[in-house]
Amino acid sequence: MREELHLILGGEAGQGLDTVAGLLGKAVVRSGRHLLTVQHVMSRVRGGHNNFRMRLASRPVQGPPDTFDLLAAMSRESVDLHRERLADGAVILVDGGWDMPPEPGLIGIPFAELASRPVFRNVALMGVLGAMLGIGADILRELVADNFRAKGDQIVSSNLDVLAAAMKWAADNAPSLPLPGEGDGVTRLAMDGNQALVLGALAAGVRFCGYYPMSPATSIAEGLAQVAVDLGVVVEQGEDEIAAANMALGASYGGARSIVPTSGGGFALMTEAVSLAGVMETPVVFVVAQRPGPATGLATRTEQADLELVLRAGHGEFHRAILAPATVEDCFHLTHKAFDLAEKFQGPVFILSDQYLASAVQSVEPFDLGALPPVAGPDLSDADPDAYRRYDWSAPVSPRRIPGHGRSLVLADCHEHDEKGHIIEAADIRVRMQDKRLAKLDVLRAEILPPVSTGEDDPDLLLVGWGSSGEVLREVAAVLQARGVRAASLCFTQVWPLAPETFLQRLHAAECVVAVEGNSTGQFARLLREATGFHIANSVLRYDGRALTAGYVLERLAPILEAL
Amino acid sequence: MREELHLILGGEAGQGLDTVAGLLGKAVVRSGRHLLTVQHVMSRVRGGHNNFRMRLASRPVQGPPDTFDLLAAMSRESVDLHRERLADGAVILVDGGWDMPPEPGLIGIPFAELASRPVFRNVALMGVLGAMLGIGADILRELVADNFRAKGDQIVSSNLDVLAAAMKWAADNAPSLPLPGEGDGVTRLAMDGNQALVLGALAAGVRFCGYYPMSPATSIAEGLAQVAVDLGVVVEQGEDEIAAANMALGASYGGARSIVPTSGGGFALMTEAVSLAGVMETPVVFVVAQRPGPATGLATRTEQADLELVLRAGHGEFHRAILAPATVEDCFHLTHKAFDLAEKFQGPVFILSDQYLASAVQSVEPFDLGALPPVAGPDLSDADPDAYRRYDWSAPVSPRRIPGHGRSLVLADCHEHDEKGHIIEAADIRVRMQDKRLAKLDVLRAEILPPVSTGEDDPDLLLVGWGSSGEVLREVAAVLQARGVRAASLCFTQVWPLAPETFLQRLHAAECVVAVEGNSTGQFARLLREATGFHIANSVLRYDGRALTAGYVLERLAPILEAL
Amino acid sequence: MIDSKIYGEYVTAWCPGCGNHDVLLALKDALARQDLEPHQFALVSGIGQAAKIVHYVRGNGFNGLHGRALPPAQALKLVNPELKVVVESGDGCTYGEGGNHLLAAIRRNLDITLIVHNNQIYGLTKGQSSPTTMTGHVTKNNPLGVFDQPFNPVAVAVTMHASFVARSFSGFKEHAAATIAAAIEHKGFSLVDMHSPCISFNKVNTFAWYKSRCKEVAHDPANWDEAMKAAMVFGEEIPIGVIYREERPSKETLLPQCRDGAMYRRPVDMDKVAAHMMSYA
Amino acid sequence: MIDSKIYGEYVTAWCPGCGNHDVLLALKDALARQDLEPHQFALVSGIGQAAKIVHYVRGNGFNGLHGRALPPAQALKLVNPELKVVVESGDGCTYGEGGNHLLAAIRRNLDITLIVHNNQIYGLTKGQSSPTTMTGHVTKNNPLGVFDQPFNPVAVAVTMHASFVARSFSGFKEHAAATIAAAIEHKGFSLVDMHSPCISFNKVNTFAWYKSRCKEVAHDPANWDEAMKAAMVFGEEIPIGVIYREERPSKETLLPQCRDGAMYRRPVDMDKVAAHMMSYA
Ligand SMILES: Cc1ncc(C[n+]2csc(CCOP(=O)(O)OP(=O)(O)O)c2C)c(N)n1
Ligand SMILES: Cc1ncc(C[n+]2csc(CCOP(=O)(O)OP(=O)(O)O)c2C)c(N)n1
Ligand code: SF4
Ligand code: SF4
Ligand SMILES: [Mg+2]
Ligand SMILES: [Mg+2]
Repeated sequence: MREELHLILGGEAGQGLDTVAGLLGKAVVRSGRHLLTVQHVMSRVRGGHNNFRMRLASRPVQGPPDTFDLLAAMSRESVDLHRERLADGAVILVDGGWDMPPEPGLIGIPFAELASRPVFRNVALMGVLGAMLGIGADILRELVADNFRAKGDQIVSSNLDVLAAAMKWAADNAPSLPLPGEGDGVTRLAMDGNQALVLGALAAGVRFCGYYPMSPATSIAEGLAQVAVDLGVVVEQGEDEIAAANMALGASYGGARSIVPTSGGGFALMTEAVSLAGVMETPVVFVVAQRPGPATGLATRTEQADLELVLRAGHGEFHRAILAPATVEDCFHLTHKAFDLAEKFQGPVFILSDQYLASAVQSVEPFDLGALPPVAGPDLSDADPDAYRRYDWSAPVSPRRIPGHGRSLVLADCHEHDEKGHIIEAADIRVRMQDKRLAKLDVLRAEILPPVSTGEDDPDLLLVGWGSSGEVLREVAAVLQARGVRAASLCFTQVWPLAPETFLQRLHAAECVVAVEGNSTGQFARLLREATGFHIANSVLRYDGRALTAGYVLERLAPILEAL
Repeated sequence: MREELHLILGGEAGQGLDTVAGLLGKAVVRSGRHLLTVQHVMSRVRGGHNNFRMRLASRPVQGPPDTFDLLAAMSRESVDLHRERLADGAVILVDGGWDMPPEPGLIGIPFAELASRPVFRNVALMGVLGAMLGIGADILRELVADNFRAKGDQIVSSNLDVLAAAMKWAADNAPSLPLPGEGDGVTRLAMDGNQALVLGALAAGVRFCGYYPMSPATSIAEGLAQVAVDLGVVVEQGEDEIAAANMALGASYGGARSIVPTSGGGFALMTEAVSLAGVMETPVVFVVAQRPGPATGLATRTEQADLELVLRAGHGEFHRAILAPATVEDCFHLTHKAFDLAEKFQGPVFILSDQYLASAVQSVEPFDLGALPPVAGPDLSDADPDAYRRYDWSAPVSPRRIPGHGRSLVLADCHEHDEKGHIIEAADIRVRMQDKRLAKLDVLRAEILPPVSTGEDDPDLLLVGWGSSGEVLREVAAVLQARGVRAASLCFTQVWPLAPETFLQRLHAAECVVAVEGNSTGQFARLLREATGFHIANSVLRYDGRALTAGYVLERLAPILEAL
Repeated sequence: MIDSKIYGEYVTAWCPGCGNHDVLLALKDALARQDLEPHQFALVSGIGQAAKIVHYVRGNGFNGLHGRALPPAQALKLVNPELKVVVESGDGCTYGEGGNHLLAAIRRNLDITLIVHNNQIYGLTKGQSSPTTMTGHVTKNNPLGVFDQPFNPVAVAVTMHASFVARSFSGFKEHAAATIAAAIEHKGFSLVDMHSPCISFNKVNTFAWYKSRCKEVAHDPANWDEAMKAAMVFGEEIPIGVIYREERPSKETLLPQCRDGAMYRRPVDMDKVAAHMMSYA
Repeated sequence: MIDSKIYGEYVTAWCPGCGNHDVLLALKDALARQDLEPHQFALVSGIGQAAKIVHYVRGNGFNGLHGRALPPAQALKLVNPELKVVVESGDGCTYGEGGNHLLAAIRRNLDITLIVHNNQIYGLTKGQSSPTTMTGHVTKNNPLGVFDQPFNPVAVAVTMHASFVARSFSGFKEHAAATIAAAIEHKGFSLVDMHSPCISFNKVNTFAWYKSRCKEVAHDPANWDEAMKAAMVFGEEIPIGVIYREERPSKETLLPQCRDGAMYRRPVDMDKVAAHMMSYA
């Protein structure tokens, strides 16, 4: 029996494919299987061509799939667009009403019959797919009912009727493509990277979110907005990104843990505020969900090309930490950690995600909230308020009190300042204060996440990646190992600061090192060279707006492997 | 006879010391001597303490002076502040009305007598200094008359009277400190870096300046505004820096050579527009006159800490060039070149200056305007307008036509686009267009300015610097050579892209390499390592807001020299 | 009058039924009425559904950043006063991210036209509230409804003595075209606040909602008091038409250096550069 | 009433004679009238001469970026509604670089006070024109005089139904203090456009210039029409006083999550987080 099943659902924006993919994904997870759904959508609301790629498996899944066992095409264009991605013997589901020459595997769904109105088509498709996959009818019914509950009983029952009819039709007319494995009965969540990130922020006690809508970060703010009252978060849409970032600093000054989700173009506008966080020594968590640039680029696609921007944003010199989640789970844990780090060293911490990860739905086990480490907070004492100095330089990190909490007066300043926070111009105070701020690097250094490695210590081929390319690298390394290549992977989920002692030896020990990145110039490889002197001469880069996949990487590795 | 004379004029903001330093500098230059005047001012309009440091010489001068032969103190504070900087036997000019214990070299000027009103004091001081330096009375008279002409004959003649009385007093009562050398009769200009930059822009045919005031860049826009009508330049103050930068891109789209002067904090806000220039392939020249950060930092001081910001500003990936003038002459020539480069490769070119250089007045010979190379311009043909494609990818640089010039239609776009400039989402077009843009690097590579070197090819000590630290390095190397050290210097006036073949060998050939930079983390050394792998282990850094000087560098080199 | 076919026919990425289709038609119609050939004007936009319009009109175009359509448009006009410059973008782009530029553009008063596709929502990003979203409107990002007061661009523009201020509705095709044409014809900064329904994300301010409320104004647009009165009305009734008009010279006619036409044609006067240089001797 | 000495005495970096000294006195006086102890309020500012005021008052302070005083101030109020938040900055900072934030702040209507030291010039950067510089005023950057129309913040704020709008003049010390006190007392967003002469760089709008023009208004500030009329006047006469006032709940009183006081004191409710997490099962 197969261990995996890959589906691709294609069609126009506005046809509700996102709903089908979402509900079906949930159904798969409730059936005890593992899931990864990758979203490929255009920057439009109706029409065009979108697709959702689902990887269903009996064990945890890694990166996005390359070939598919089933294509569900809701638009004719979809058939031609994805034909070349289909595995041998794949099933192609189309609208039975289309005039298409018959071919093996091609099955026409009688939408005209099953769905009396076009809006019912997506539930009909869900019924067909659910039945083919052998998903329990109760699971499907419950999901459909929940989904339409808010629209009233009438709508729920019509949809359930459509679902039932479609399942029945499929049982009689469509081939069975059973879900891999047995279903392990474990409760899992189906969530995308942004949802996990929101959860991590909530678990860390986020209290303020300043944002301005921008794909693919918008769903972070919207996710927080949905629970804002219940969980006590102020989610404020700025008039622009500058407002959003400066608001977050004001909120943080007021003691509220603050987050600022955005994408490259929006983040560009926050550059000055990043510098303000640096000199004010104010904790703040920025999320930069990358998409392809320059400028507006490909608004709904993915890329990993803002590393250098995020690393250098802000005038003048100060420290920062950059975390780059590789998985949906990382999105949760690293966000939680980001708040702790930001407070501990009192400055900006960045989560560098991307459109792929932001919208990739993965099956994850519920997080053990009770086991989370505590998150550092401000100094809520009020001892000797007259002697309080916000920028006390007796240690690199000064106690951060909160205005209005007690009688200590808190002066946060954007100029070079003395310990009290007052403007100064004296050369000696400047140097001492800058040295104090730079010394905070030690706080960050003490907590650096080492890269995650797989494979042997002295491999013939070492694949180096960061952020969302991590899972793909691990998968590629495993595939190559299975082929007998001594391959290994090294994936960074913290890209700044780096701790060379945790990885440099591995780089040197490998016969051949290849950097794999979702950008066109190899930014992380450059950064590694700057930080360590180690020059990674080979690279596999992707910058067409689509996520790295194992197939893509393997194809480009072929010449390198041959030369090994 | 001495080859150099160093003066320091200190006092409060609002006392007119800038006028004295400016006029005196002009007088020195008109007397056929060389000059460097360095400005140290506070961020305030009245009060506080400012000073101007003047280096007068019989041959071209290099960096700022360390010790002084004369202090003219217009406030009491000034005497104490600068006493430690005085050379043996230095003269101290003070107000004769102050109650001060006599000391050798201390001379009280009877301001109460010489200047009937406080406003006349600066002219009185000028008269005293002029007389002591032996500057011709006619030169001084002409300068004073010119300076006050706009205020009417009455004011001119009162000031001339003050001047004459002060000169007479000085001839009788003050020691003589004659200007070094003889005066070579050569006509020279006394201009600061920003003035030279403006001149370079004008010579290149600048037509639009978008700006928002920010020290130390404001005087560029103001300088252009003064000649705007006469020379045909639109100088538009933006409502903010974002407007300024985006305006410049609109103007450039319209065919006007455009410049955007700002400083780090203002530039931070332009980050998104930089990216737009990248994807739109629109020429634009940014001037980033650095000052110490983070955030507001030290608003009127100097630093070289925005290199990495400027290098990485903008989301997504695209190329840029960064020129870093070392001297006032460089400000002229590199600005002229920047316009040519920007047009040739169609993208953003940066001039990375700083407060020191922006306001340092130097004596320079008039530029040979006739000998300037031509500046590239847009494609002013209109051949086959229907076939015109703004982003024709048959070559990395596409012909850039101008809207309204002929019938060719010009579509400039911020998304990923096709050759016509229309939005696309197709992976293959994206890749091809990104490759086209990246290929423009060759255009930049063909014109890289190699670093300027002094000294032997295999020195014991190689000092590496960039931008305004260049002159200081050359001076330090010369001093060390005179002391018998095999010292050399390597100064980069273009910091991106780099051509390692023009300098890497020199780095390897040196016994000991020391990076000298005006920042706290050694940004350029880091960049060199990224680009070449070469690690400069030693550095002399300055980040107290003051310009590097030979004395500062020599002092910090001492332990390194001992270890040589 | 030119045949508006000259401006091309493009496949758009807009939803069928979106008001933007009507604005596009109205724009082409207005350009044709003004006898503007494609090379004689430039369309400048930001980012949003509305802003895509630049890609659907044959002509010169500059599709810039979200919120930043006005700055490049103004500079373009300054360096080439001969070009007609029309700016078009959404309410979020113009009144949200770009609010500061609108204020400055009104004050500058260059001879350019700004058409705002005001659907009272962020369309392209799928339904967040914009500055013109009405109080109480429940959106994805405002589950309790919007608390902030809506921005009234027409009233602010009239207050600031913008030189031409109009409101229109895309559903009234002739009104929309005529209003845009009048704005383009007007010498000075002209604002057309063009209500154009987003059928996908704004279920409050629909086609029918606007249709039943929009009524042509009757006052003399030169009368500021009357204009202000009409400008402040927005709700159960929505006055449309030219709300305010004031004739005064536009900035590019006042700047001496802009009087010689397009700047890019101007050679460098090296003698003057030399004279300037020698002033430092 | 508290003794205003509690707010300290600092050496300022302002020019002797600058209007800012008077605004500082008025502010301290107003804070004292409101019985606000230093730890009970936070002063928030941007960058400019005016903005330095944060360094001259004993109290909590946040001295942020040029143009960006309002965003942090509003967020601070949202996360701690118990704190009095007073924003203070210059005309360039607030109406120039920060123009967009002003529009949004008026629409948000949080209970904060904004005092703009309006000297109609960029003081700290030595004399460039600001949005309120009058047409024709010759400045270093406008050798032919300013062409753009000046921004009238009071009129725009009234148009937008800002909840409290006042104009004052630093030279009238009692007026200035009383106006600031009234603004702080008002529940909702309050704007005080405080004319405060720059003696070094604005030789047009001098102390005497304002003094001879500023006249207390007589209308009922609840009357929008009257308010608008007074707001539009600026020139030979300058109406000062509370121009407009409208009572309505401020945003932080409307948001349910802001009703439990300062957010930093709120512990994480892990059960609710867990419940949210399990909604993805
Ligand atoms: C700097 C920046 N911030 C945010 C975005 C994301 N974004 C694109 S369009 C848009 C809103 C569009 O709303 P509107 O201007 O009203 O246009 P509409 O789509 O409604 O026509 C936003 C927020 C962006 N592209 N750039
Ligand atoms: C982003 C940014 N742009 C520009 C500046 C430079 N700058 C400092 S203060 C100022 C103008 C101040 O004018 P205003 O706000 O009216 O204050 P005033 O000094 O007149 O009180 C400017 C442009 C800056 N600090 N930051
Ligand atoms: S989402 Fe709204 S604004 Fe965008 S195209 Fe569709 S209907 Fe028009
Ligand atoms: S320059 Fe003007 S605003 Fe600044 S302190 Fe002096 S008088 Fe006041
Ligand atoms: Mg909109
Ligand atoms: Mg001002």
